[in-house]
Amino acid sequence: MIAFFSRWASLPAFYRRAGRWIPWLWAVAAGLLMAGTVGGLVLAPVDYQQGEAYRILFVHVPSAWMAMFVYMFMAGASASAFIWHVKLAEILARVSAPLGAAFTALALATGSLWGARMWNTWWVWDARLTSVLLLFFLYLGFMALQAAIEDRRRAARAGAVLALVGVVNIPIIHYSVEWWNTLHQGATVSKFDNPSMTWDMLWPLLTMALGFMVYFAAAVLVRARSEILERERHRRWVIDEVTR
Amino acid sequence: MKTARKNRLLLILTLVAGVGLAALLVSLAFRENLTFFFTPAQVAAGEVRPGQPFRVGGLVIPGSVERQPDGVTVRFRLTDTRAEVPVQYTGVLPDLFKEGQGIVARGTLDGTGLFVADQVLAKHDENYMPPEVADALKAQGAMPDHEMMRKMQP
Amino acid sequence: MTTTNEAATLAAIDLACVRGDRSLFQGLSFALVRGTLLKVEGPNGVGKTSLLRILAGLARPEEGEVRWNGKAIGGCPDFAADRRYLGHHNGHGLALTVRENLRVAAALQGTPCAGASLEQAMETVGLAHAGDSPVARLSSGQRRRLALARLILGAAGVWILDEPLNALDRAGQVLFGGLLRDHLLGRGVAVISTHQTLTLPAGIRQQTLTLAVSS
Amino acid sequence: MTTTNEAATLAAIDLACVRGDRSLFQGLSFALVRGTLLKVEGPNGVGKTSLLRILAGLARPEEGEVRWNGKAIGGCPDFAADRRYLGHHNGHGLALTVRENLRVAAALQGTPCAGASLEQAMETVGLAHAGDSPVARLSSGQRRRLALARLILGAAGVWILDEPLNALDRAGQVLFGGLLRDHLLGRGVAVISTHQTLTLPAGIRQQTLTLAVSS
Amino acid sequence: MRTSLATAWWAVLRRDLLLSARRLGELGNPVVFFAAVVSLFPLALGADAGLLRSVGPGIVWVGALLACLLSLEGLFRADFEDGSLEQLLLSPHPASVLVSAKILAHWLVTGVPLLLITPLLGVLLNLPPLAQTVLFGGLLLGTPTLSLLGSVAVALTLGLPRGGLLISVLLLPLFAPVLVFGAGAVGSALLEMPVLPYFYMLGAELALAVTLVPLATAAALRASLGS
Amino acid sequence: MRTSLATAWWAVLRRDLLLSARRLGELGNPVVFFAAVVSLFPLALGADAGLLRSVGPGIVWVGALLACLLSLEGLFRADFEDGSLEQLLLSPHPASVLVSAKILAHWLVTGVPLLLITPLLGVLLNLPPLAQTVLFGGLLLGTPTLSLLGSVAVALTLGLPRGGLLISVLLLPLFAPVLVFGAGAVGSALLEMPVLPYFYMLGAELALAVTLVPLATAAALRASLGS
Ligand code: HEM
Ligand SMILES: Nc1ncnc2c1ncn2[C@@H]1O[C@H](COP(=O)(O)OP(=O)(O)OP(=O)(O)O)[C@@H](O)[C@H]1O
Ligand SMILES: Nc1ncnc2c1ncn2[C@@H]1O[C@H](COP(=O)(O)OP(=O)(O)OP(=O)(O)O)[C@@H](O)[C@H]1O
Ligand SMILES: [Mg+2]
Ligand SMILES: [Mg+2]
Repeated sequence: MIAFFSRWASLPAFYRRAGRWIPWLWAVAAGLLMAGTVGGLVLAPVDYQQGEAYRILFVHVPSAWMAMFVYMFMAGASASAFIWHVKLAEILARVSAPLGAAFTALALATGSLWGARMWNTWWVWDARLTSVLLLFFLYLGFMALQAAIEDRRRAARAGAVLALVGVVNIPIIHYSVEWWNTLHQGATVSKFDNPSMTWDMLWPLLTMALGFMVYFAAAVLVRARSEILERERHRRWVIDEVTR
Repeated sequence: MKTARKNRLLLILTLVAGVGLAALLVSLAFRENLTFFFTPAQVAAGEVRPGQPFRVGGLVIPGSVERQPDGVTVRFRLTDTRAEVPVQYTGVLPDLFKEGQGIVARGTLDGTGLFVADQVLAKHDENYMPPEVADALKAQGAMPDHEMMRKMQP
Repeated sequence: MTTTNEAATLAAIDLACVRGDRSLFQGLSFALVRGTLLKVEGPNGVGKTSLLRILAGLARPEEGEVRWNGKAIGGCPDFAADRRYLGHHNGHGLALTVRENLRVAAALQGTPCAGASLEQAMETVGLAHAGDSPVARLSSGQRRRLALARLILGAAGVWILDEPLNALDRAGQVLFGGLLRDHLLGRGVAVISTHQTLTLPAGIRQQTLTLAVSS
Repeated sequence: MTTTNEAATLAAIDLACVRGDRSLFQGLSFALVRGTLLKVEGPNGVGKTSLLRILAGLARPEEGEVRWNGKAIGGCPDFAADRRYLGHHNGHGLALTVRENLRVAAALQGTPCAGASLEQAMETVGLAHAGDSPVARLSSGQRRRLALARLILGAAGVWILDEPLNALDRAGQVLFGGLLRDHLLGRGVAVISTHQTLTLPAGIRQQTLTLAVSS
Repeated sequence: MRTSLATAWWAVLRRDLLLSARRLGELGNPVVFFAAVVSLFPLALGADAGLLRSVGPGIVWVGALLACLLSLEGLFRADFEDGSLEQLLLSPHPASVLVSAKILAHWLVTGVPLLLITPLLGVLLNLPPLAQTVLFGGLLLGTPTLSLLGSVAVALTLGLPRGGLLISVLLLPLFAPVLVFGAGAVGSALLEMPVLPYFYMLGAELALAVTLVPLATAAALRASLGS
Repeated sequence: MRTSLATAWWAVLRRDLLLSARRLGELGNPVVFFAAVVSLFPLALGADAGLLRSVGPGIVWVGALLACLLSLEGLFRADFEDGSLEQLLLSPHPASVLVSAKILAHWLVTGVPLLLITPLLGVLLNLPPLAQTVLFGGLLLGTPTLSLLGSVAVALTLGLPRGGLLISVLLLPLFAPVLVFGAGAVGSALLEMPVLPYFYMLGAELALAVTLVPLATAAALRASLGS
């Protein structure tokens, strides 16, 4: 089991395997995103309350989910890098941070755009919105720390500590709408037993979300590959790989 | 070796104690009102004094909306189905503002029990469906409650 | 080779070290039995300091491990209590006096230390008169002597010293030679890097590890 | 004594130094003519570093003055251009590369420096391969070598060096001996404190100043 | 035969307090900075008494937070540079426990003096007695949390050039909740509304920080020194 | 034959800019800190839009001032610790001129980025266009003064443990006039009153600082290193 894992996580093997997967992932992501866009913008009916404006949901909700998911992914990778010294995990944590920050920025931007129409304000300091802003700052802090530390191993360990300390924020983001009386609405889709959304709207949303996820996977692999090349640039196998 | 094991046990105990205490305190905090948010019932029960800024949330009672002669001031009443609060607001209302809509208003009570708002935000419910479905559900009386209403019920 | 490790106090097994993008050494192994001095030699920048920090447990090797009495040193408090490390920095609080620094060092090292043994150590390194001076007022050589005093507080089995002779005057170098001899005769082991000559009496077991620049 | 000062490149006149509440030395005078090495010796804490900082113009003596070609050194830019000082710290920007550091040093010292002479200096101290490494990645000995390179950028008349051999390996010590010999043969003067032995060819004028602990 | 962990803990605490005492002049610094920041705002905002009263508690809290932030820089730096920190990590005792002694010392030397002058500032800002008590109580619960969280950030950025600013960037999201609940409590008190829930939240943060932070800080220190 | 002063000045400027460029990630720090301080206040003050608008310019100025203050710490510290500063003072060129290159580099690296994001914050705070221009102009004149004054304080406190706080204590009174006129100008613009007199004062301060500060800083550095 451990032997299998360490073989899987060996950088040269991972580099080659990822190289084979990436084109497929891009294709799947493009397909899903396209289907989701058509489904959301054209096929889905208007909403009884919000009219057409609700369609921003098809971007907002997936990016908000990804903002949280990527953080959990990063923290998980950090933890395994910290405990088992898996180099691949260090690399994955490092390269996923900017993607997470981008998703968070997208969620913030689409959210406040939507809020300007629906709530009559761009921004309120309610618990959901504030905690997402803090998540954004956490990403920025992680990235600043990575940029400031030259030694990669030290950067990885330091980043792991920071990422794990920040994990407390994630449940707060998720449950804030229940714990406090926020302006932000409560769960619609994530009440999995009984989503309060008609299927015509739900399927494009889920397709988009899946598309975002596959996009993330592809982007992480691309970035991880170049990070691996840079880290191992003096290793024999990299030189072979590049000159081949 | 023995000290190592003892240390680990101590560590785990401290962790459990710390996290447990934190959870306890948080749950105590949630029993009380942290966000200056009051329901019309609480306002009616006199939980806020005139002059204290706070937020009140509820549904706009159908038929209660009246424009004042100056053209920019509106008055309406908010309810959580148990009590009502009269609200006055001067300014631009949100697009979604209509009778039966959930809103959150911020402001203060004047001496007569009128809530003078300086901000009115719309708070729609978490249901997404086409208008036809909504009409059908309403006709059957099966429309899910507005989430704010559900949360406000004791 | 692995069969002898059990008997050794300190053993390095297949250590590899990478700094930045250079690999400094690989597959480095040795085993030291009680009473042995290991001199680490090699030109500037070859990796002596890096090796010593790994042996002390301050840095992690890229590969391989360090064993003490057969156990890996990572997270082993008994090893920590038995090891003294002296690096490029002396590790004194500058605003604290010589005596205060020694007292803290004793508590941290885990050596129960009566006042008398502190005074004894200060005496030995020639700082008896300076017990109440803040370290900030000492010269570089005097600070190094204070670091030596910490070394001899409470008996430790393993000394790991990075250029201990730096800044010491002639008398100080002789003094250090004496301390090292006593340590080794008392069946301790020591790993020392230095560019100066260490003169020790005959009969003491010495090994030399010469690091060479890897291509 | 004062009559010879005019001919001397570097002269100390009646220097006194007090640190904290201790007087380290008083009435210290000497005069160095071109081509002379002054070795400053004495036990740890006697005041060697303090003296060298005074000679370099970094600290002010309690009494007396330092003269260069007959002029007091205070605020004299010609002396500043003719003097090199190497203290306990090397004075490199850690995030800059070896080459960048040398270039800045040349500009600051006032030595017009073509690229060729920089490369030449790096070559001499054995850092030619490391020209583009940030100093943060060098070992302690390599950093000391870079400091030596600064010394030989552009000819200077006066070298003031505090324990220059610290951290240098054997080859580095030999290298330094050669540089010093060239400097002295080129009619420079040098004031050096060190606890190690400096071996120089015969025929070079050497003086030794042994500081002793004052009561 | 080894000395107990308690002895080592005390030795570290005593050492850090001694070091601060040796620089008695600096003990005053956080306090002076705090007072100065609080009095900068009237300068920047002009002298509108009503405005000042309503922003007063917020300013006091931001001032305390910044004073703490600035003083944090020194928490491990000197020890890092002179090699003392290396020796601390080499000790056979668990680093997290020893580190907690250093953090406690930091709080005693910076947090407590802030607490002591808060009543004075409260009077200057014209806060009613109840609000003053609440301000004090909030700071009492909040400043240790600031010292604790701060220590993680400082440990992470040890030895990096311009670590100072990086610390701030890392800390602002961590400090924000303390600020929200601390300033919220005073605001609530000014309106004569309940303050207990805020204190519960501050207490919860403190409890979490006390148990988790020393571990994180020790890990961060190891990472910073290991390279 | 000696190199000219101009060569040495350029070399110092280039060196400091290079050092900052090597840590590109850190270039953003003052900006992030600035933005974060500005957004801390809404947290502390609660969400009252009217209140925020009226304290906005003051907060921006205090934020800029604090960002500058924090970044100052690094101005000479690394150079002091690695001995580079010793070498600078040993140069045959006048130290005050060389020091001015270092201060200019500091402003280019911290002051200018602050200026660049100010328009964004102005929009967030809902300032009218005129007030935004005034805010920008004020910071353009004020931030170099902050860097200059800061350098004196940093030079004086060099090598003192916990210098960071001491710097703040020394600087807050020096910075106060800049703050008063800078924030005053925006306040005046908000009320559509003349702002020119404020700019004259800011300009006067800058002129004074540019001529006197390098001399004072060089003297302070000599004093700090001489002991
Ligand atoms: C800047 C403003 C906003 C931010 C930062 C924000 C943030 C978030 C986040 C983090 C989530 C994921 C929650 C979770 O899964 O636990 C989310 C979900 C959601 N948001 Fe927003 N949001 C904003 C504005 C809005 C607005 C204005 C609307 C609609 C009027 C909206 C509608 C939704 C919906 C429908 C969901 C999905 C709920 C679910 O089923 O989980 N958001 N938002
Ligand atoms: N900052 C200081 N404040 C007060 N006294 C000091 C200070 N620095 C050094 N001293 C005193 O000055 C004396 C001489 O110090 P100096 O560094 O000049 O000695 P040194 O001869 O260079 O010694 P070493 O061989 O150890 O380098 C010391 O004994 C010390 O007591
Ligand atoms: N922080 C660092 N980052 C990257 N590489 C480094 C770092 N520190 C040292 N190195 C590299 O590691 C090599 C070995 O350094 P180390 O300090 O172990 O050498 P050393 O044998 O102790 O040399 P010296 O005799 O000069 O003290 C150096 O050549 C240097 O290139
Ligand atoms: Mg070394
Ligand atoms: Mg000396």
